[in-house]
Amino acid sequence: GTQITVVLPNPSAINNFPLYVALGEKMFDKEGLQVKVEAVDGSSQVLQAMSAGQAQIGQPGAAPVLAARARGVDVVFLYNHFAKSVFGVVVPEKSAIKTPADLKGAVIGVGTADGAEVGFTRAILTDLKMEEGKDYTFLPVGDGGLAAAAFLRGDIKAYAAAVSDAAIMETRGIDLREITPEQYLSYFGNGYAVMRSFMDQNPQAIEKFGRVLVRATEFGLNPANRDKVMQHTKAGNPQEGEDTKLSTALFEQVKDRITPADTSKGWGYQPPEHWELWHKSAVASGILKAPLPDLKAAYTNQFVESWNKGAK
Amino acid sequence: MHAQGATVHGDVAAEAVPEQTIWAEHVSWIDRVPRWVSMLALMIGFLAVWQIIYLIELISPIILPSPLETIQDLFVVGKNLLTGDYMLLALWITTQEVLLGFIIAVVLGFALGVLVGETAFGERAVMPYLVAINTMPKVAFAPLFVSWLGFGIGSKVALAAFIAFFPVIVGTAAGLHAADQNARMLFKTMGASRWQTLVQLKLPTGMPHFFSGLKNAAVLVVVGAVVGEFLGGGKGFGELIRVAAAQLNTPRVFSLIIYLSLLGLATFWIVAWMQRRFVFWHKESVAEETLAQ
Amino acid sequence: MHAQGATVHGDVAAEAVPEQTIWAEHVSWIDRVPRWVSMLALMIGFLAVWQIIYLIELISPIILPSPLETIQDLFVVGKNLLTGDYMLLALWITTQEVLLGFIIAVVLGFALGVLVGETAFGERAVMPYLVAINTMPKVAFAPLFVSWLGFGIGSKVALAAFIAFFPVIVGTAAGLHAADQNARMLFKTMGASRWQTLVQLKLPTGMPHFFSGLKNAAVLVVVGAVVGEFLGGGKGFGELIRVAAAQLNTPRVFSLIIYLSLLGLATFWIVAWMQRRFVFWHKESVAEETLAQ
Amino acid sequence: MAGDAIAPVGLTGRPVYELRGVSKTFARRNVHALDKVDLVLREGTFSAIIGPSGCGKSTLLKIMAGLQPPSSGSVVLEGKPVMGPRRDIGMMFQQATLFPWRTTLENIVLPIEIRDGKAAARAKYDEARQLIDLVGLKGFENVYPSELSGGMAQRAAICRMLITEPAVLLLDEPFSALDELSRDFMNMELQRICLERNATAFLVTHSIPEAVILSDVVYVMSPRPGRFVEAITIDLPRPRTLDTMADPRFGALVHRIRSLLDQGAFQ
Amino acid sequence: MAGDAIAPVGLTGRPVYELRGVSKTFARRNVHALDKVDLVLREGTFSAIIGPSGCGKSTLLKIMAGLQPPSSGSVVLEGKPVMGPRRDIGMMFQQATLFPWRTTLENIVLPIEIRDGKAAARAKYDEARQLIDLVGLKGFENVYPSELSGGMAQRAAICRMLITEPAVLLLDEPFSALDELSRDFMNMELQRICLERNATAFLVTHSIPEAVILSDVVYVMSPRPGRFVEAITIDLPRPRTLDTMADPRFGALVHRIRSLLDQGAFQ
Ligand SMILES: Nc1ncnc2c1ncn2[C@@H]1O[C@H](COP(=O)(O)OP(=O)(O)OP(=O)(O)O)[C@@H](O)[C@H]1O
Ligand SMILES: Nc1ncnc2c1ncn2[C@@H]1O[C@H](COP(=O)(O)OP(=O)(O)OP(=O)(O)O)[C@@H](O)[C@H]1O
Ligand SMILES: [Mg+2]
Ligand SMILES: [Mg+2]
Repeated sequence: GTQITVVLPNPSAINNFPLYVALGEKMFDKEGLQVKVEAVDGSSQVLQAMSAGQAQIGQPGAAPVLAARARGVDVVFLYNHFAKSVFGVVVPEKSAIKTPADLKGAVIGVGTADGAEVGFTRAILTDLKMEEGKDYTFLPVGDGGLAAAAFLRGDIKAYAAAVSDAAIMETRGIDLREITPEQYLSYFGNGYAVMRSFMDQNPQAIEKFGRVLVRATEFGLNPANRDKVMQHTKAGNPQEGEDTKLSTALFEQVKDRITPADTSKGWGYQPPEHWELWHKSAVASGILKAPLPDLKAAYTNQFVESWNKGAK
Repeated sequence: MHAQGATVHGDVAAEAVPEQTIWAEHVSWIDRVPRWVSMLALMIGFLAVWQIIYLIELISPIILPSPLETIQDLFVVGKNLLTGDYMLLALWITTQEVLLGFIIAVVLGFALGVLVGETAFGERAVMPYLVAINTMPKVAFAPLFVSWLGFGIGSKVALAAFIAFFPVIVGTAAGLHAADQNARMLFKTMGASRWQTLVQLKLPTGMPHFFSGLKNAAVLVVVGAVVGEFLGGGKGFGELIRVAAAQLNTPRVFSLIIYLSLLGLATFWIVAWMQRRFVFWHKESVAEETLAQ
Repeated sequence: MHAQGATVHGDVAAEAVPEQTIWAEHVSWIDRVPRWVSMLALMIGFLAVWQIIYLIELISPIILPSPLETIQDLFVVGKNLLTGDYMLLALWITTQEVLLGFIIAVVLGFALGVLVGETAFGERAVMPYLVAINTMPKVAFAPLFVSWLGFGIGSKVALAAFIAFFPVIVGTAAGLHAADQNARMLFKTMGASRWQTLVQLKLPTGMPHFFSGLKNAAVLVVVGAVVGEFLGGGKGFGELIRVAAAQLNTPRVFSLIIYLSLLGLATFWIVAWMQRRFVFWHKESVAEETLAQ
Repeated sequence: MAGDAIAPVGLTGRPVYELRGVSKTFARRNVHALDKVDLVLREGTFSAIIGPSGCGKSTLLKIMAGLQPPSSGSVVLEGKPVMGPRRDIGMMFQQATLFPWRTTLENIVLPIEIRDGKAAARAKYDEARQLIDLVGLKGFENVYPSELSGGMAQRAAICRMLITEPAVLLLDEPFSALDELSRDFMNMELQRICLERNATAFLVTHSIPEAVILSDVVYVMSPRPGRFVEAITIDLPRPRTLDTMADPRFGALVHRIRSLLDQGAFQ
Repeated sequence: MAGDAIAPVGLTGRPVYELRGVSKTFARRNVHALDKVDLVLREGTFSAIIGPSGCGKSTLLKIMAGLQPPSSGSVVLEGKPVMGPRRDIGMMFQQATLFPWRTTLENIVLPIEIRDGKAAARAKYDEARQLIDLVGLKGFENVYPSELSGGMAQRAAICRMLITEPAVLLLDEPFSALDELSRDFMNMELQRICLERNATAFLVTHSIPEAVILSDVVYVMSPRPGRFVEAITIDLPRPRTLDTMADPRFGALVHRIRSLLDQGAFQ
């Protein structure tokens, strides 16, 4: 069969449960694919690994894909894994802040100074006519323990975080409330991408891979298979699986975020207007020095139909 | 100075001597405490302070776990390791990375060290660049290694070796300069070739320096392997720490770090043991001995 | 050995002497090349190999930029620094972190070094723990520092000091053992107190060791500050690197790293200069001198 | 040859140092270094002790200087038992051990600085300069030791020993690291200084001619455990010069001590 | 006193070493170390060179050994010009410089190993053992140098020098790091070995008695730039013992050399 290495931006198995379900249920084997999963640190490293040929399929975010294209790397986004934004703006449960409008004058924690969450949050607040530096400021605090420390110290009033981070903090006793308005969920999260050369040479492999993902996603979303999902993800990342309370909470979050607001186009579909959003935000934040001339080349929905059909 | 002098044995003067003139050497009580007692006392004191910090809630438990939790988790991890579960596999992977990284760091560092220590070109032209490279944050090169060597242990081995090779260079080069003028002249009188002088004189003489470079490298290589796993994935101990840290599972993070530091101490001790074995003629200074226990 | 001997000045035997018996010392051509020439040659060779790798597209440009791009970016960054733009601010923040971290590492390392070098308790009970701590991946403690010290430069200073303090301990402790038996005895005969012996004998004698610890620390403290910024945010040079890396702006990453390594070299040189200034009586070995340029 | 018979005759004067039954055993390695040494040094005399390597000479000197306690026996200096380092003792070792971060002058006043502080040390600068003249180091007051030759360094060490005006000088092979020409010269200097200050001196040496040319009494010590085998009174007239070495009486004394030592080696 | 007049009389024999007009200037520091030295060593003789520190004695020896080229002049050994280290030269320095990772035996055969390889060295083990007996180190063949005393180490160094059966021995203050008793003893050993092997030897020393007791000729050297001031033939009968030092002729020779050196110091 075809050998495929998939590279993920983080080691969580629950975040990527369809992949681990597919592995655990031997769905790839049935399609004649031999899939190996690797985890690095962040989207830029995912893209670097792909362009070096170390991995055929990667799971970067939209903004880094645009940055890589601007650097001449012909990478194509194929499959929208986190169809909704993986980011959310969260505040402590007891905080007086109820909506983004209340963030006036607040310090907002972000992972890195110009991560995707920054563009995302800035977009929300710009729409509310707030200006960075005047009405609010960002403080890069990193993730995990560092973000928790920032909350505990009171250095930040809100945190623009990946939802999984928020879920982890909640299980560890920091009660948080999300204040992200629905419409901003269009800043979709990481999804599967390939180099164009691979796509041109191995359309069948991509077809099979996506088909399996769709099948595994539907399998995993079926409440009857919950225990199996937990078992497969635990095999993928035993330490994560050890803490059942945490993994359950995470799973609920992930299920929500991978389900598109509009399911009619099928799994993996990328609405062009969402890409436009990302594109604008990337230019605004300086990730792109200038708009890309061919945004359409950054993604393709050409396989979506056959994936969703084939999976049935 | 007249024709006077000294006498031996009892005479008038001797009678003035008081009976008790013996004084004993004073050994401080703290020096007489056995080593394990003071180490244990220190450990208990440390744990007590830690527990107090925890109890008065100076720091949130998701940042600093309680010592008790940490010790419990030490047992959990220990059990996992002993039953050959996934952590043992992770430890084995990291151990491989450490060993291979160490070997590469030693070979590469030794070769460059000989270049730097033996040739004017190496010393004057190459060394400045090596120093400059050493001041760079080497972690930034992790993606380069991943893209060259993939996700297997290769890329971690490379990063570990890259982080650890510099002390070996310095140790080797310093060792090659350690032979004194007399010994060099002696070899010259014997008509020794440059190669013979290197192999039979400079290298053995430089062994103690070389080994102190190795000891530094032994510690750095563990750090390098773990950082490589932080950044480049893989299935080792560093990855476990990363996952635990992302989950805010701080007791686990602490207990994993403690096991890792045991791995570091183990490599360090192995090198120290090799030194005692192979450089038997060199007595370590007190400070060095302490480092090597 | 009979009543024979030697004669001086011309006699029969002297006639057998060939005219030309002078032999000149051979200096290899490579040793006669001026230093800057060999350094430049090495640099050009290195850049050439790099450019070739780039041209034959061995490595994707989002991993390894071309040397040309990198040099261009060096100018861009340099201009930004010279015009006092945001990069200068970032450099200033990192420089502050480096300096403060260095000072703390020196003070703390010195205090612990004296404890370890002067007391049996320190040497036997404290040192093993310090060694164990040194083998830990210290980056894992970054959240602790942030939760104590916040996101300003405080937490980066702490991490930098934490990463850099160990060589200072080792240098100080080794230095305190450097005074020879004769000098100690001399101080004893003068009735010097322990404090006087420490201050007037052991510390000055140990200065060269202390300074070699400082030189190691000077390099580590830069690495520590940058890693602190990688992990804990802030507005320094490390953050610039992280941002550039996230944007796959590899030429920027490389040029920032090169400027950082200049910062590392600068702190190193400052320490080396201080050593030459204050430990004027100590001549460095050749290897050490090379390190200090 | 040993024991009661070894008191040299004809030496009188106020006793400065009195040792009775001084023995020393190093418990840690179970080395019996000294065995019941009795000794009286009288004011203004120069005594030397000679013996095979490792016989306990340095140990004896350290005990006399209060640097090590004896295992048994008593050491009395100027009527007071020696219980630790004392300022009326001046000591010198094989190595000059000047401190490279101090100038010659600062090195010389170091004992004063240690005992009485910086101000007292500064007050002694004039005296130190006189000593520097005395040993022929004029002009080198403010240079660092790295610029002094071995012999010059030892002269500075002599000044450092003398600056505290000690009642007694204990010298442990003070010049044996110098080459022989410089050494002969330094020995003559030492004699001159001792005569000038009427100092009581006790010298450890390996060199028989050195012991004979300097001393009023030479003690020969047995191999470990060290004890005095014989005390030989040297009645050559003073001041002695290097030419004294050509004196047949000198040769005879050297010969006698050498044969004692050769015997000792096989006892 | 210098120049042509210094040829000692009464010494004949095949010339082994011939130096003509050997000068040496160290360009780097502009030090003129040696000035036109002429010297002939004849087979089976023992010569010593004595002079103030820094006058160029070691430099002369290094030039003779082919370790340094002279700035001008020629050095010929056994009819062939010296253009580099040669196996017919044996050399010894102040430090024994035994290598601590080799046993005594292995240290002794090191020159053979360097020149002819490991097998040749092993073939010489028997010979090395005989040498070890000769210098009285029997029983210490297989110990490491850390267990040898200073004198024992120097004896091993002698063996190492002799193992290649050199035509000539160049000795640069070989025993000056030893204490005087051991040094006297080692000097007598050296005399015995040289007599036994009819070796040609050339000794640098700072000690006048040492030079006199060992040599057939003593060369006195002037301060830098070094040149021979006088050659003094020592006609004391051989074998000489330590008792020879009590001989008035010995005293007279020592005295004469000392006064030459004292003059030299003020020339
Ligand atoms: N601190 C110590 N602990 C154990 N043994 C010691 C100590 N100091 C000296 N010795 C031993 O005591 C013996 C006498 O030593 P000492 O230094 O007094 O000899 P010495 O006569 O001065 O010798 P040398 O002529 O070589 O200087 C030696 O065997 C030595 O090993
Ligand atoms: N490689 C060198 N470069 C420059 N100068 C040198 C070198 N070797 C020796 N000299 C100088 O040459 C002079 C003679 O040195 P040499 O070692 O021959 O003296 P020496 O007579 O052996 O002295 P000593 O009795 O102290 O051993 C000295 O002034 C020394 O500093
Ligand atoms: Mg002694
Ligand atoms: Mg010399």
